Amino acid sequence: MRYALLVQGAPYSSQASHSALRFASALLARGHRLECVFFYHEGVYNAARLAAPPQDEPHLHDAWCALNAEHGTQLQVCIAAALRRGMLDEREASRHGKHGHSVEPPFELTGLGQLIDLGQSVDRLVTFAP
Amino acid sequence: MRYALLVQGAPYSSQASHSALRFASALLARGHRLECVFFYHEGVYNAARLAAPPQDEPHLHDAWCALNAEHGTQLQVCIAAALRRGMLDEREASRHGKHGHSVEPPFELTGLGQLIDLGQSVDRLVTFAP
Amino acid sequence: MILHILNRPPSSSLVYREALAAMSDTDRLLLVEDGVLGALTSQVRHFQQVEGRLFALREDLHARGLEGQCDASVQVVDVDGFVTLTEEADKTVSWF
Amino acid sequence: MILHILNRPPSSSLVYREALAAMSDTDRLLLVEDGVLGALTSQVRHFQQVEGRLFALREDLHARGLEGQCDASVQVVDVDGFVTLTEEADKTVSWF
Amino acid sequence: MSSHALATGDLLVILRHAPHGSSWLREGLDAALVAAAFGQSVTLLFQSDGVLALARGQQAGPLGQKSTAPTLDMLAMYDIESLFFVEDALASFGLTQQDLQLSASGIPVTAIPELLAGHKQILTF
Amino acid sequence: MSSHALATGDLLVILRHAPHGSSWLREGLDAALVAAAFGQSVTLLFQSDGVLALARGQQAGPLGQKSTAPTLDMLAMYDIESLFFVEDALASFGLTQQDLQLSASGIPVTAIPELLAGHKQILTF
Repeated sequence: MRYALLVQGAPYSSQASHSALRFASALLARGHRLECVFFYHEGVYNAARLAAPPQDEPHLHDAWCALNAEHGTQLQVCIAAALRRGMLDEREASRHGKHGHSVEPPFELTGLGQLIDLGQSVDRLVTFAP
Repeated sequence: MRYALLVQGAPYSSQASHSALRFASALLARGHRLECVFFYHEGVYNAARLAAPPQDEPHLHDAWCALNAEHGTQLQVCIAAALRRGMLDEREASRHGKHGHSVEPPFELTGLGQLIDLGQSVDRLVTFAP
Repeated sequence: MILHILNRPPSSSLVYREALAAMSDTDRLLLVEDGVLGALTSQVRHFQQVEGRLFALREDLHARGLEGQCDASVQVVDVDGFVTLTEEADKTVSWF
Repeated sequence: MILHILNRPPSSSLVYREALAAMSDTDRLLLVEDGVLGALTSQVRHFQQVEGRLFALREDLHARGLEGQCDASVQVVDVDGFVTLTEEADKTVSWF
Repeated sequence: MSSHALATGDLLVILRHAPHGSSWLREGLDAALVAAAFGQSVTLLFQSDGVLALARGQQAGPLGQKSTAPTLDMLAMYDIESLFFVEDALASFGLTQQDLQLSASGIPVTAIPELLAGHKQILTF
Repeated sequence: MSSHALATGDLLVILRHAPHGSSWLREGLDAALVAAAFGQSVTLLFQSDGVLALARGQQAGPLGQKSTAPTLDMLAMYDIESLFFVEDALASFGLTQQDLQLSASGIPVTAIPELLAGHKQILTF
């Protein structure tokens, strides 16, 4: 089956990201396809490229990137939720006249419409919230 | 009296930051002094320098900076809570071999000991949580 | 005397019970943010044991369009009154 | 059939009531994260109406040291079983 | 459950959170508006504290934090006209239909499962 | 309230959240350890879901998310020996003192206000 996940919890603050990544591994191991993870609400903080967790804790940002690299899962971040929270890629940073950026590929800032599209195009959409 | 605030909520996700800023204005208007706002847990996201909220919404990051500029209130961010969440100043970014930074003055990354110190040195410590 | 500050409503969160359990006979309770839902006449029964020591923040009632529904037993204070409550208390404890 | 997923325990949050209210006679409920506290024998009464359709995630019970306290009426599944539950359901709804 | 459906559609958005205290309500409404703009048929269910989103007389919050009330007025423009609230939830706050800023249909708790069954996708906020 | 204090000190840290589901417990324990390292006398109160922090047999979470159980073992090294839990809360999960990983004192709900009164500063997590 084709799956997508909606992640609404910030990394480390709640278990949402850990749970979503665990579920992602399990569904892939069962032969399903994970098309996309969409980050909304506080979930957009998962895209923070500077995350530097202690070495004995899971590196959630890198785990998302590995999911993309190994399985082609898209990592889409709601742009409206991201901008107000300071999660800007290079294009948005320059559009807002800011120096530097906090989000980079494979995370992509996209509109909320992508979430709606996903809801129609995949077989299962599962939400992980704080 | 001398006050300090402990902010534990992320901006925009919960009302915590709005409430804390409103309370800060009120206590200053009553002639009290606001020594410091300490950001812990998800509150560390208030320091995100790239925040770009819509123009018709309060700019919380800038409101904190104004508090510092006008009243000398220190803006201290728990470094351990900040690093795992990708909130790094220039020094921490270079220490972790990362390019760019997400936190800048007047926000300062400091140890949790500062919160404990504050609890002893101010007359009132009020917590705003999500 | 301790000022307890509660920002969750009894309609969806049980943290109000923990706040009440922690209160002495002279402590005060201030309802703020979504916590002001507990000040409505239809909800205030949850706070019976602190009648006379129960406060709610006017600005948060007002923003939610609920100022008219606030029970008469609740003392409504504005944010200036919130500061006064913290002045009068020895310390504050937040419940969330 | 809908799979409902609940991550808050009835000991501190009332969202379980909303989840239960939304369930049809054939829907299933999976307790995950802190939600697994509701699967303990001492707490499972809150979920009486969905007996036989109540699941709890083994890994989350295990991490909390609570696998031994889980009630016999609850069907314990691992994360692989979680995926199976989503396969078998037409759609999922998360309550938090 | 009755034999004719209460409401059916592509997306049911369940709003469980009160205005102002968190961004759940705003972000849930945004999702509903975008779905409608994409041509989906959208139903809203106001449940639990979420019914307060419908209360008349809401204002901006601290520091001018935007109210969600004006967003509700935009729903009709996006053809979102299927609005339900749980009767018990509204009553638990001492409010009646007259206290609402716009027209929505009260349903008993027992009708909720039917709403969920009638929609292809469900998002909770 | 009894005439002699249950416990007094500089800081009371109230832990209300269960392990793993959120970082509240971990961040609350960190605050307690730092305060103790700064020479303050620290008391911990495990209330509501927070009593589960004391349960024996906790493990790492998904992806190796660290357990807070080892941190509890460090409390004694920091001279944090004043540990209380609410008896009713522990009982509500069907647990008894024998199920705890370390020694803590059960108190009735009615004793909580005295604990708060006896400390200069209180932090809730």
